[in-house]
Amino acid sequence: MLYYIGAISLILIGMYAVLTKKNLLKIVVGLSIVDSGVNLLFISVGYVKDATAPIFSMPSLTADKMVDPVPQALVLTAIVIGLATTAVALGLVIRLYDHHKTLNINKIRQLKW
Amino acid sequence: MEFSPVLYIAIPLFAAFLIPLLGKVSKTLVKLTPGIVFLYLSYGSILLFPKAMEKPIVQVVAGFKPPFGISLYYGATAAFLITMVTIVGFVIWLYSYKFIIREPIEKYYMLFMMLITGSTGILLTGDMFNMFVFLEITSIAAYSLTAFLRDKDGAEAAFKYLLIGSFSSTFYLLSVMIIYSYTGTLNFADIAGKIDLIPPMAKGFVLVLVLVGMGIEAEMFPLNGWAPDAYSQAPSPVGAVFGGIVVKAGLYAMIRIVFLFFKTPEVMQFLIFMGILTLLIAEMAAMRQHQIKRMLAFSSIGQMGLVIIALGIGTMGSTSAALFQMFNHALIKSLLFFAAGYLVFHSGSKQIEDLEGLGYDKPVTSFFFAVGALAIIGLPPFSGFWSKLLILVSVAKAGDIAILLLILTGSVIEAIYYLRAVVKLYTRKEVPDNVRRTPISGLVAMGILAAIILYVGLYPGVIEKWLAPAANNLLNAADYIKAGLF
Amino acid sequence: MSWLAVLVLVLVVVQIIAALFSVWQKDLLLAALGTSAISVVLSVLFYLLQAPDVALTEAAIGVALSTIIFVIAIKKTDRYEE
Amino acid sequence: MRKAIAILLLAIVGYYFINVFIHMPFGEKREGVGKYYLENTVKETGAANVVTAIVVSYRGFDTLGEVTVLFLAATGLGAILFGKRGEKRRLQGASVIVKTTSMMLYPMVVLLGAYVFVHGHLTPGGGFQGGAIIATGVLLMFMSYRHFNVSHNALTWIESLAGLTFATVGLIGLALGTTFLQNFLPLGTPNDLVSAGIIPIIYIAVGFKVGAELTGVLDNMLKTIR
Repeated sequence: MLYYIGAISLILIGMYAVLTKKNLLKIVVGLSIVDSGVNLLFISVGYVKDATAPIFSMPSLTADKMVDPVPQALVLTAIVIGLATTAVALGLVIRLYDHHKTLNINKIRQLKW
Repeated sequence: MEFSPVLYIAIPLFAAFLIPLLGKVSKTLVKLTPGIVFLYLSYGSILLFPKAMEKPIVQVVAGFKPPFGISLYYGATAAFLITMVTIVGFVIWLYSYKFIIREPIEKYYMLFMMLITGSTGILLTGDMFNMFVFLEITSIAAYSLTAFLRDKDGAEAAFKYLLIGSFSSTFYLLSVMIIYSYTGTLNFADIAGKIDLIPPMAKGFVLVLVLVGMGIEAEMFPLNGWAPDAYSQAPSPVGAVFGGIVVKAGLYAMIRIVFLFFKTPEVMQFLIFMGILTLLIAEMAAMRQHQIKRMLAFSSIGQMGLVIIALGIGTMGSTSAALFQMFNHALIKSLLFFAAGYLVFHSGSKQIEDLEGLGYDKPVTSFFFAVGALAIIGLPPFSGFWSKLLILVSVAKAGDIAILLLILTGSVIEAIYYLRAVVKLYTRKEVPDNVRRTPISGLVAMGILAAIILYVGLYPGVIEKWLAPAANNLLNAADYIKAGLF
Repeated sequence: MSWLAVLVLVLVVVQIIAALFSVWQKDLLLAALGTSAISVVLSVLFYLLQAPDVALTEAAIGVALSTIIFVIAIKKTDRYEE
Repeated sequence: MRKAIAILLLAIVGYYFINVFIHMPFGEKREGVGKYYLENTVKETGAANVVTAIVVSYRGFDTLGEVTVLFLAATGLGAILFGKRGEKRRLQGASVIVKTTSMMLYPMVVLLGAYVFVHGHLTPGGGFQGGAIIATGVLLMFMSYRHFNVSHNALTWIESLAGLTFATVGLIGLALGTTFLQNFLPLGTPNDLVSAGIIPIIYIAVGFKVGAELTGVLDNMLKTIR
């Protein structure tokens, strides 16, 4: 239960940063916090009490005493995708800084937001 | 080797991996590759299309039966839309051939190929998380293409798109998670059978998450803030990519999920309501635009609103009309973007005002623009006429006069601003001699589109006969479940 | 309450504090380090949730790479938020 | 004003979140595909690590997409930052101690990364983690040596060839008359290094590709002139 609360708080804090912050890099930081929160939430959904990791490294491990492997596989993918999005976002931030010499959203707005 | 639906995803991807190596040999090879890819995919469409119309082809990946492995569902609707994507993709490639002259050309085609991979993936996949992956591929390619010109506004539009797009994918991922946690499966058909395991509260939340997540890609009001900037700041062929491919894939994903999991009268009413809002607000906004590409972008949002209304009515007739409209819109909007791209290039300005007199200076390009404008308004003898007529008829049959009037209002506004632009184009005015010519590949691309638009307008039967199976496939959830789980 | 539950509680609280810190910190470099701290805690939490694969990924990608690209981006732009 | 709206919006979202998740069972066993994977992975794929089996085999298509996303990020960054590359780097290299340490650590880090992706089907970790570790090793060299350069040509070749390997392995399955990404190699004994059919091949390709792509991303960002 605690995990859920932690994860949801992370998501909300991240979204707050994205919605209110004026600094481009801060917004990207917010996005990555949201990502972390979603990943944590997903892994906690797959957790099973008193179970082991889903790896048959020893013969004594049995399938009915393992956590759900699917969320782990999905989160693995999601983490990598999050990194890709962050990288592209930062590239765009560098481009924007190059043009405007500032990271402040209010000073950048040429197009209507 | 038989042509299998997975090749729609694998071949463009293969090409994207191959292009950097080809780039070491020659630039011409790089430029030709996407064309070959599209020709091959069209050949595949010719083979598979009739089969899919009779019976959906379900293809497993990695040899595990669904729901354990990922399966691809190539049903009638997907076949219809993928054929559309191949046609539009091919002409966009043809147009880009001479239009994209800025380096890095290789990267442009790589991004383009991966965007095609992502869109066909969204259309084909039968797995909810897999759809997320393809959604991300499509969006990241779209962000990068938006900023391809590397100017101030392009980067800004791309960043804005990225922000909204990240929210979209986060929401979608959350919905996948909630669905998985209750049903224990990710396959669409399997979920649809177990959807009642989800308690009502969570189900409502999932619905909202999906509508918001996919509504952003499908340009539904009020989530379409990214569209006008992205369309107008990206290179013109990319504008056509958005209008013709990305948005259609997003809308298909949203409708597929809603029709499979949440098809209740209230949800359909809500879709109609959102569609009307999208249509009217976008058309009103388009009226006020001074930049031609922004006008086209808002018109595109409006058209999506029209499609959403038709889908929301949810009868057989209205759904097939909506699919027809999607097809027509993809072709016509691409034509308009192509023509507008060169008109902007020739006049050196994005403003509608500055188009004055170009109709005499650049007759062929302007003629194509006019054809597109008349077609999208819905005048005969162009294809847009039939789809709009079908939508109006189906709305009238559903007996909702208010919606009918609202759609007509939207269409009238649309007609006004398109005709205004066309009239501007043909206002006689001395323009300074312009030596720049529209290259032949661009003209051929526009010619192909115009020919298809006219041909379908004269013989709507060629498309119409495929609409019934496609609409049936979209509406009939029970068949989907049966085919998807075999 | 077992010691494990206490540990989880502490980690979650640390994580939330780190998140708040990176959101309100005016020095972007420190904010980036804050996200790195979130990832470290996250990686431990993944381990506690019996997901060693994900923990390893988060450690390699979240802690190291993503922080580094943030730092590079900060170096190429401004360090302080106005 | 903006803050007030944001807080209001988040309060609504948060309310729904909590309402949904308060009823979600935590730590309970669940029926579904997860159970099937746990019971059948070793039999069907020969991999001891179930997560790896899911990532590479059952949901191998996702992984292909994931690799594509990274490739896309590298390509997109290249396109966005094109023309901003320069050779202007830090004026001063790191101290001798740092340099020597990184020189000694570098091969070890790369080896560790290779170990992680070669053993992906047996132990925690795999192509993504291994590739990320290798990229960190390269970063170490970037940081300590002013003139350390990765060959762009080599990166392109590695990226493309690894991607083509993945796609080709998939297409071989199709060509043999089965399905895309179908295993066509013997499964071997679980927990052996050479086991689990095509999983190690794919994960090694992924490892190379991810390593090259992340290095490319770092290189692109580092060499951008301000």
